[in-house]
Amino acid sequence: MIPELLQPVFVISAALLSIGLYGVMSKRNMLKIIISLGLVDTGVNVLIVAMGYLPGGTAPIENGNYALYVDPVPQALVLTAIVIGVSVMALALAVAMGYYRKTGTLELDKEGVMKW
Amino acid sequence: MLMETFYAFIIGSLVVLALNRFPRIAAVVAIAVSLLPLFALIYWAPLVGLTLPSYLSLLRFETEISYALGPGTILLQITPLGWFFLFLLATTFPLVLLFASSFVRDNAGGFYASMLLTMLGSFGVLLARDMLTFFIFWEIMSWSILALVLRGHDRRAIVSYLAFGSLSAMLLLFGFMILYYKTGTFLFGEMALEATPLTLAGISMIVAGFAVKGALMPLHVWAPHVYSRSEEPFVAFLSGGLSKLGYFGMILFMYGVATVPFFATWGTFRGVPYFGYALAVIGAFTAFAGTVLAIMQDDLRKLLAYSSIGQLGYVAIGIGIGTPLALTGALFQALNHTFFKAVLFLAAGAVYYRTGRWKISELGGLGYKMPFTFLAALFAIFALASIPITSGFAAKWLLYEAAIEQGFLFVTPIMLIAGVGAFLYAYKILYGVFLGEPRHDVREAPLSQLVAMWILVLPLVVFLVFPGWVLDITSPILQEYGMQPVAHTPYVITTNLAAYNTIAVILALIGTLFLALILYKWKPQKVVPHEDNYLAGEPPENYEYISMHAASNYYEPFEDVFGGIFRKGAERGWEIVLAGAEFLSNGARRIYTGLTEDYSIYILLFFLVLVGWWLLW
Amino acid sequence: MVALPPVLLIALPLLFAFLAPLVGMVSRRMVKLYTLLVLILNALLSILLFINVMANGVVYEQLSGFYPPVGILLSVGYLGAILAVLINVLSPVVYLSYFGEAENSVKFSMLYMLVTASSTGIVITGDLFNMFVFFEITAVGSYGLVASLRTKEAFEGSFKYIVLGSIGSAFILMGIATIYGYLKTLNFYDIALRIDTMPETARLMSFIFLIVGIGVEAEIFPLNGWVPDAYQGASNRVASFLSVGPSKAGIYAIARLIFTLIPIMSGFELSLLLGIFTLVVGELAALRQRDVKRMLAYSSIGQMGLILIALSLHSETALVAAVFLMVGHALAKSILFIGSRDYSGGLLRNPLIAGPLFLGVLSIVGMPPFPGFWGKWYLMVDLASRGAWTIILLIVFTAIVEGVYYSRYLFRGLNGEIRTLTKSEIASIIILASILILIGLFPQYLYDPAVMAARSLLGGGP
Amino acid sequence: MVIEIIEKILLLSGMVALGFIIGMFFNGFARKVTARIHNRVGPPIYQGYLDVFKLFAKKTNISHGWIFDLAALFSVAGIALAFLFLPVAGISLLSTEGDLFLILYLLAIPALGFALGAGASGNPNAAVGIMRALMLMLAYELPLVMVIVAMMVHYNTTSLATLVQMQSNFKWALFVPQFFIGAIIVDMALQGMLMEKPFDIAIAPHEIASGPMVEFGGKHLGALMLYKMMAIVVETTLFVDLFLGGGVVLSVEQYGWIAYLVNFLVWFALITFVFFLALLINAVFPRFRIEQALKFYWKYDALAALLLLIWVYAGVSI
Repeated sequence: MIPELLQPVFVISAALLSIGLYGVMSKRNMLKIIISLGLVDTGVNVLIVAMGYLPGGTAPIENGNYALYVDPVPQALVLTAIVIGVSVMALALAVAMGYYRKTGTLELDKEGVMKW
Repeated sequence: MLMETFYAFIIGSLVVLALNRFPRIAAVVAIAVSLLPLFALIYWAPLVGLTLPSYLSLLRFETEISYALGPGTILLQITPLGWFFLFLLATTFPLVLLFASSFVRDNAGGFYASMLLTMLGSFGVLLARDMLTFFIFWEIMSWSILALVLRGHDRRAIVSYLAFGSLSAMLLLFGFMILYYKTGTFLFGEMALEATPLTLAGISMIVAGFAVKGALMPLHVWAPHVYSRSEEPFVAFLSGGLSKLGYFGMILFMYGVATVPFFATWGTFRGVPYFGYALAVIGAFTAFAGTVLAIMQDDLRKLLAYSSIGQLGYVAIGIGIGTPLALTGALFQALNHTFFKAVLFLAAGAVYYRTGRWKISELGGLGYKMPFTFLAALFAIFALASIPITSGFAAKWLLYEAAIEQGFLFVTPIMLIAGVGAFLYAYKILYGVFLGEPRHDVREAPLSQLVAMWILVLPLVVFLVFPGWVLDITSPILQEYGMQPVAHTPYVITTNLAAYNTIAVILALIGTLFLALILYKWKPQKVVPHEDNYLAGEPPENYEYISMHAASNYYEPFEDVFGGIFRKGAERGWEIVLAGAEFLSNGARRIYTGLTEDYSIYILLFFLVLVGWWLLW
Repeated sequence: MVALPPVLLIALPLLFAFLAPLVGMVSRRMVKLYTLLVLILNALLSILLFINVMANGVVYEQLSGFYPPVGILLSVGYLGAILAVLINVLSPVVYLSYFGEAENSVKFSMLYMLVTASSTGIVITGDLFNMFVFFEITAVGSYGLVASLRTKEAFEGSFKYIVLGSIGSAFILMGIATIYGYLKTLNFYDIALRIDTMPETARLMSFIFLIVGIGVEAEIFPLNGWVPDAYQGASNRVASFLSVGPSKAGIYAIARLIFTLIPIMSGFELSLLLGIFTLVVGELAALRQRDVKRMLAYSSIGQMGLILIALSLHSETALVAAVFLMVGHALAKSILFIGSRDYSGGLLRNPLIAGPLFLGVLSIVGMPPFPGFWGKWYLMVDLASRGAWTIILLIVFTAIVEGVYYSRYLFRGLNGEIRTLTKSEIASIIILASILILIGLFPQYLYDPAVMAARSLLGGGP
Repeated sequence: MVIEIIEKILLLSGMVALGFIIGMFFNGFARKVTARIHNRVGPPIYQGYLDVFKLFAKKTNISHGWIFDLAALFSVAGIALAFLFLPVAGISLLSTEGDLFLILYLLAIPALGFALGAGASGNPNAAVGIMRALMLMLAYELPLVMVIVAMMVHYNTTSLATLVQMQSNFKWALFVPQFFIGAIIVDMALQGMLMEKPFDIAIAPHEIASGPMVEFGGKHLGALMLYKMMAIVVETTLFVDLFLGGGVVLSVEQYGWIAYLVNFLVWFALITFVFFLALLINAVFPRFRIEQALKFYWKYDALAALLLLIWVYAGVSI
């Protein structure tokens, strides 16, 4: 069902995901975390685009020759996902800015009140 | 009119809430509504074999009703047992409200509304025909008590009440669910319990749940805090009326739903099932420990609270023994306790109303200042101490007889010695508050308070002469559970072992009193002030009342001997349980470290565990 | 009666949300009134929709001219209708509490309408990817709402929420990708019809992806790290709204996942297990908590666990219980959260505040006749009829723990210096408490829809 | 019918008068015996009568109000009431109308009445004395009720009249081995009931000026003395009824009025003997402090009573 051709893509996707998750799990700097989240998003998006890919397929434009075309839905999905990802990232950066203004640092405070 | 009564209570509570700024009007509304159960009581009187003149039953009440409340159905039906306890609650309730009309000052609307809801809940509990109805009304009653407890603003009272309230509710719920699982029905009448360990566990949980409300040790911890930090009219109703509902539930579930043969499956001890015997032992321990603790209190309300705990222990003994004699004794004791403890709490309230003090060591000499309060309290104290010229003795006597009849060698002495201990704290109240040196220049309590107290004394007087009348209304209950009623006439109670004739005692006492009076009136006398004798009429300079009124640390030698053993024993135990829960809680809190890295590790780990669990393994 | 299209429920507030800055240009003070009116309009629409659904069954609506499964489908089921009413009716009431504030933030009102619309979207959609989009809008809106207080705590809480929310959405996307990769469809019905044709491994993988992703939003135990921090950092009305809208939408998504989308037995078992863990951890963590908002957040976690247990029992009684628990929790928690501003002292000395807060506590701890009671009762009845004593024991234990910490909560509200809430906040909690009382006195109006919802869910419907 | 009632009233009044007369005799008897043990001459044996008559003949009587007066009334009336409910020499006037529990509680009426008046006097010494008396009561009641309960279960009755009847023909409880021990235990309790040494801290004359009675004088004191004297009769009779068959040696059916006379004399001899024993102990012992008394009764006496209970428990099956 899934073409073998795509296997490298999966590897790339998995690698991006792992790097992103590793970043989230190991960093305490807000910007680094945001960048890691971006990597996670990208990894997932790559995966989805790959889902719809057909070797040799064309764009599904109605020109009478669409026997073999790439599934458009994942692309639509990814477009949406990218938009959402961008907005989340923008918001995250805004929050980070706000945090920085209040505390003068971008490090999440380990000794802060927000625990337990 | 039955459903309308419930509506009246709900609407009435909303109305009194709205009348918050007009406490007098609110009191009138509340009292008017509170009379409805009394009418119901009168209308249902034929159920227990009482024939009352028909002009007394102004309103007609259905004996059975079902009302669809969405998901469930409210099933109500009056039973002799329900009638008996309704008698206790419905008669006390208007009177405590009457007392409250002059006692409760701030935010009175809230007080009356909560009180009405309490009575609404109790009314439903007493009429409930199935477990759902029972539980709904039980919990309504519980949380409206909580609303009244909140008015006391006391941390220990609130925390212990809600904690033990939840414990009680959950024990009940768990037990109900077990019974439902085993029988497939919620209706009391249709439950045929098999004797399996699971059902026994269910019944035990239910009984334990009721024991919380009945303040049996070691589940009593909430009671002293709540009793000593709430308003007196409410406490009088709580101790006098509401605490009986726990015992109502016990009787209902131990003898109505389960039966003696059911418990006897697991063996008997001297003709009493082990389960009942254990309850009797707990009751005896409660009676004793409650009494000892009451002796050591200086706060009047705490003393009365522990006294309540102790006196209710006797009810548990009676229910545990479970013979006709014992059950009759338990019901009788419940009845007596309702009236004398209500009077005592109200008297304490009246004393506080006039003096503003609760500590026994700060009061004194009020007997001459507030004679009517004193006399009401004196009579109640006589009943509390079970002096044979009061109805209090008949109840205790029935319980003693029942215990001896079963040959209880170890429980009976504890009951008896707890009875003796009651003299000690009874005298402490009398002396510390009403006798001794007059220390407060106060007037007699307001009329509404006196009327409330004296009407509550009335049943004690009536049943002092005619204890048989109480036995008349308890007999239908016993018959319902297939037991033989205790043989009696209006003033003679006869058991297998002995008889007790109230008329003989009373006439003989009148006779001897007459003799003593003749002897006494032989010579005239003159009344002199207190100081005249032992201070030779010349009080020294810097005359300090506190040094003369020997009421502080009154039983100090006693506390030296017992204080270490009894004080706070149960509370410590529960604090350890709480500490254990808080230890667990700390563990759970540590999960939320506040670090995104940890949180995301949790997510990934969870994901990996799921994948590993399902796909690889 | 005119059957209005359900899409209005989503479209109207979205449209009006983006018109809000225009109103703001005229008068910033008008924005609040404007928002409230929009929300009330939406509430009326949702009630109309609810009546329609109850009378005529599931309402479908296809969007954007394509036929399903390609086109996006809205399908308002019974449970969806109940939750839509819940969210849309409570949202203006909670918003009312914002009126007393001096600030007139257009952004806040916009985000608020946005979250209302998108939470509603989650519960009425019939398309997986559409659900994902709404999830993301809800999440983005919530991040903004949490941060709206602009304190250090608010930013911190919001940031944690963003991090975990993003990871969660990545997991949802992966789940969607997996399903789409095999079935080439995103429509709920289509997926449900053909889910058996998926290979076992892929099916399980997609289930895991989705439950991890949705679980973040639905506050399920190991995934809910953001919950206490975000609730603690957020302002009282935001916390209140979060417990009405997004969390209920999240739990609805879980219900759809385990009932309709991938109804496998081990899914129910897993969610039962998760529910138990969530319940126990949440309630225990609340016991020693001193910060009131955080304590309420932990309590919310516990309640979510209870709802999850009820959902995963797969029986009509338990599902009815779940509906009651959801409604009860939304109402009671929103009251308590609004009352949690400056909770430290004296708040309960004002009868008008004490009454609603007290009722809220009663409903949470499951006292009759409030909805929380019916929820717990039916849950217990269902568990008892299976003889699941261990779970009952745990529920009983946590209920007692609840009693302890709520009693401390009540006490803390009584003593200390006198504080009070603004008039609008008081109005808001009084309205919420009245709804609570009304449901308590007339539970049949919730019970009948709940039964229909339960039957529909059990039959594989929405 | 009327004649019967009058007869009954006369009998009862006679019984009360008899109790008072014997009580007053005991007062003198006690002082005489103690004096002889102390190697003194002592007052005449009729000193009790003289004291009471003198007190009642006083012209000036001081009272502190109506609560204060209640004390004298209730203590005299209460103790007489208790006496009426005891079988005396096998004669059961009212004792079939009640039982042992009733008697135990009836004994509390005079005590509480007395305490009421003493408390009303406002004198701290009285308050302290009452406190000690009540605690002493709590102390000795425990072993006492344990033994009584054991007897009730053993004989399967709670009625004292029945108990006396079951002991007729010299089947005294004293001769049953376990109740021989019981008798010793109760005798110790009796020492406390009578407030003789070593348990007389409540009325300690030198420390608290006779404690509860400190404020009383004239007819009030006379009434209280009557109460104390009668109490001796009541308490020793209780002991005799419990363990010594109530002094019944001849059956009334068989011997008629001679039986009454003989029984009565035997009863009198027995209570005198029991009281004499108490006096012997009284004369040679110093006094316990109140917490010592409490510890004595609850540790040693009650422990012995517990063993007795276990013994009876092993022997009785129902």
